[in-house]
Amino acid sequence: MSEGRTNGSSVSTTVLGADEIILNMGPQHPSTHGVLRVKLKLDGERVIGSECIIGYLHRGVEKIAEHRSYQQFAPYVDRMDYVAAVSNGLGYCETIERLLGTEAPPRAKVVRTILTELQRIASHLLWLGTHALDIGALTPVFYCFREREEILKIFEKYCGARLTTHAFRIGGLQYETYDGFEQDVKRFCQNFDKKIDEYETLLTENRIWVGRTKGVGVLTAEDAVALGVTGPVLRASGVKWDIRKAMPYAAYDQYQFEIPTRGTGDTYDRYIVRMQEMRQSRLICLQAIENIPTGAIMARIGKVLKPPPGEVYHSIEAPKGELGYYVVSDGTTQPYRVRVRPPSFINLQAFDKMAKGSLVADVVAIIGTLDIVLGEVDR
Amino acid sequence: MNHLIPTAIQQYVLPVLYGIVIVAILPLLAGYIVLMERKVMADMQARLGPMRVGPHGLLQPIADALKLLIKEDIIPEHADRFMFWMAPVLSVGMALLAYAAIPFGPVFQVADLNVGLLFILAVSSLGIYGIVLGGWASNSHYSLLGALRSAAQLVSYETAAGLGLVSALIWAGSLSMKSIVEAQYDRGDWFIAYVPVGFFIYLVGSIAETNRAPFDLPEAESELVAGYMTEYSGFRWALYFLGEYANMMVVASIATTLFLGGWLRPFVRYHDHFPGTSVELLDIVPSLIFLFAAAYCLRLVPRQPVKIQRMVMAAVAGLCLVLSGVMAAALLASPGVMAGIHGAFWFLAKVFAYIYGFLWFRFTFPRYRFDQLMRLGWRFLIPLSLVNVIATAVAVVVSEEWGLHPLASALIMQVLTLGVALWLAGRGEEPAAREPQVAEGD
Amino acid sequence: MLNAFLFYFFAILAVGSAILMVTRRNIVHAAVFLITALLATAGIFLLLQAEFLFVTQIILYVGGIMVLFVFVIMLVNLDVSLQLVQFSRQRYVAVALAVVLAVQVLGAFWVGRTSVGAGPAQAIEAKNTEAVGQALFQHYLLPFEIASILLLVAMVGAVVMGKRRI
Amino acid sequence: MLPIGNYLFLSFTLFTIGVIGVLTRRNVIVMLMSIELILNAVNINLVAFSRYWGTVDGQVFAIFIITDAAAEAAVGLGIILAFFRNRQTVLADEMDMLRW
Repeated sequence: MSEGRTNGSSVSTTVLGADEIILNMGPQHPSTHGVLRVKLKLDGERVIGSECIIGYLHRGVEKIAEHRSYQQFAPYVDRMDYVAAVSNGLGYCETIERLLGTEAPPRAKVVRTILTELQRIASHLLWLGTHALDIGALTPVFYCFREREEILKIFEKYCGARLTTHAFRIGGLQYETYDGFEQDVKRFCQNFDKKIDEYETLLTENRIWVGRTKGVGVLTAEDAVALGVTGPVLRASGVKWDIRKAMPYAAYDQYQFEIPTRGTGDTYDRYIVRMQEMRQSRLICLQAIENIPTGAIMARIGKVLKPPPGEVYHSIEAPKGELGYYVVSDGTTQPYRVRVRPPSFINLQAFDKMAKGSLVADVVAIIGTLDIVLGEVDR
Repeated sequence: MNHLIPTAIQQYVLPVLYGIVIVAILPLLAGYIVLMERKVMADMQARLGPMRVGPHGLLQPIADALKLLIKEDIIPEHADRFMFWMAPVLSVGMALLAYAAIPFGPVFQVADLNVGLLFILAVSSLGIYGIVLGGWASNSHYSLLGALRSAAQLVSYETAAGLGLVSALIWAGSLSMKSIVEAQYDRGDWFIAYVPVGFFIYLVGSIAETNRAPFDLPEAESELVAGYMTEYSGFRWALYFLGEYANMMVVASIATTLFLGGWLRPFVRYHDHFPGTSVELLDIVPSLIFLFAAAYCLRLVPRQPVKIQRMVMAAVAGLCLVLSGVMAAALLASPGVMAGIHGAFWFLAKVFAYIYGFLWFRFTFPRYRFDQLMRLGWRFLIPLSLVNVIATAVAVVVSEEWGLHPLASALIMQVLTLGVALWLAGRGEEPAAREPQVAEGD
Repeated sequence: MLNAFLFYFFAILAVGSAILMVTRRNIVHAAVFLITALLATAGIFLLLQAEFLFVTQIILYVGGIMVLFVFVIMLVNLDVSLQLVQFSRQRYVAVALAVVLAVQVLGAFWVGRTSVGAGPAQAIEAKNTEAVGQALFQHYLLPFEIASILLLVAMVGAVVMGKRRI
Repeated sequence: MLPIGNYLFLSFTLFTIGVIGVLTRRNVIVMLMSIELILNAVNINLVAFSRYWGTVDGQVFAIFIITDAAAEAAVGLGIILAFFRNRQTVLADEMDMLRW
């Protein structure tokens, strides 16, 4: 660094190079999906370094669990990934059921499967809309919300809530399905295939969309595995790993479905994988709705839960990846420790690797394609 | 009509009057383009758009303007206050100045400069300083990035758009906006028939010049928050907005004048009259359009939920009826008046059709990335526009030297240009998605 | 009368902003004042009935070259230059040289004051653009081509310079 | 048209200011801008004489000079950028090495 002659005060040029600037994206930014803060080190428009700063939405969910009874804590998990509350609830309830050594009745399992798959579709729809919006396509988001609305209506009819549903209880279901539940789900699933085609006509072959997503944020299979990335992000890199197949839970072992995978692991592949996952979820729903077993919806577990001392880790395939719960019981009515393995948090680790060397516009696409929910990252 | 008015008035008073009318009407018009944009967007996105202020949101622009006027005006702490103040004014001022040379009809034009087109291009190229200086003065990284993007983008696409215009100019043989339209009248066809490729180049270039999607990188919401406008609020922000929409009207007017026949109505060569009168058959179309609009509004009147909305809707219907009457009355007036009023109608109709195209693109396409934008400009549009200019010149020579019909020779050359375009587009596919040295813009 | 008023208006604007441009510490301000000076010059071209040049000056100079300048100014760090000494060490010598030059030119003016006056000042034909075009592409075709080659060379040079590593 | 002396004097004034700018400022960008000012002053002269003689030759030369200015700006700014990348400065008296 050359020394310029100065008028009195000496100029301290920072450690930055000549045309490098630090750009602070967030926590208030239109496309960081909540309160993620990204510090970007830019050379012109090219990213040469990035740092994710999280914690703006930290509410101490895991700590709260230690002071609530097992049932009381169940609604809290809905507030983690608040766009996929049903999946969160399923993971928690199944974990506690394992801890108790019981299982939900078959009817409850099937209804849980249907609702969770609908939730997966809703979550992917929200992702698709906002991701497209990030890349500058203004229209898909409204179509996506139109279909998501149908799903939320089913949730509302079923349990009275649309977003943070608290649909399941430990041991089964609180509510019996309402009259016309099957027809509603069936009607939605039958129409939905055409709707996905509609989104694909807007985006899949669009030159600008392909240009903006192909080759952007590439994550190789080795990197993905090494970083612990799960869910569609992992599958887009070519690793065929889906807990629904690998360690079936709920009623997934009864249904036929494919696990869509792609090879290169760029943003475009993740888009394709999620689109195909929506189609597969629809097929699962259609299979499940055909014969819902009759019978009880709640296992006999009693009013006060006192699991035997011990620990259990159980994970499910949430829309965003592997959602795991690690619960330690000391034999009292309150858990000794609850630890959540949120998929968004782990997937966000891949951000730096994907963003390095890309442009500012790509950063937005990469944040979008990771499909993070800050409620889950920060808990 | 021209001999009735003294020359002094014609020379000095009328242009000033036209200028005042334009400056007074333009903000209103821009407001209603925003409403049109929101309504079109809503229609394409399966929703209704503004519905509350006035029937079907018809008074929304006025409410928006009032809101922006009374909002607090914030100047960031370390901003360059003078530049911060000047930039939006520059942006709007240059856009308004460009209207001086735009002919809204054979009569309604402030000044018929003999370098009219170049004047408009020059003035609108000054508008970029409003963006660049505003972005710099805000003292924010987002604003600065927006300003840099804007500077690079404008310089790149101005060339292509200008060369696109040249192809039409070769056929017109003049730079005066008025003579260009008259040349199209003499040829009997709009220049879009002669140089469709040139029109396409200008369309893309003009979208990029006005920073509209899919080229809205300088203000890309999801990346740069609002780009160069990030730190602006209230009335200054409204000025930027006004400047942007006024600029859209300017580029639409240029395209209308050069490619779409200016104030000429469609089928200029068709001259059948109503039997027994001097009124041409096609000249009643504007009147009928307004009549239909009035009927449509009248049908909507009883459906309005509130009395005041019913009244406003009825007033709108009345306005349409009056306009229909004016259009009809113009048919019977002297030829000068008739040409002036109908010319203005057709001109504005074409301008709005062009702007509708802008909106359509905006809601259909994702945004380009910066390197892709530059590649499209430099590696596709500029070579194509050069080829197009050469092809057009050859077509002119061929038709003049060998007596080939102008349209025929033009079309042959345009087909050849299209072949080049396809080759260029295919070549554009090849480069890898990212090269380490692009996208700097320098 | 109007002509004289406009001339002095543009002239004062041009000289004033030129002085400001040379003295401003902030480079962006200097660039803005240069733009003002160029626009004032364009106004003088208009007074001289060189419409085509008036438009060319605005499109090329103000709308093209100066945009490049502003672009580069924004790319290089500004905050540093604000606090540095503005003028170089040779400034006294430089001003003295400029004064010598000025005296020389003024002397030349004084000597030649009788040879320049109101002059013949034939009216230029109305179609300025056409006239310029004719001259450019017929009489001055070779210089025109040379200029275009110069531009090409400059373009290549700029591209080479713009590369990351030379 | 005013007496041509007015135009010549204006042109001369701008020229001198430009020369002073080139010679005294440390910042290379401002020096380049001063050169633009000088070229511009020359243009005024050419156009004034073109009007004086009633021909367009002066204007044609003014166009050539604008072309020249564009070329000079492009190359000059390219050099400045390259220099800035390597030395992190745009001051003329820092340019004291033949190679780096």
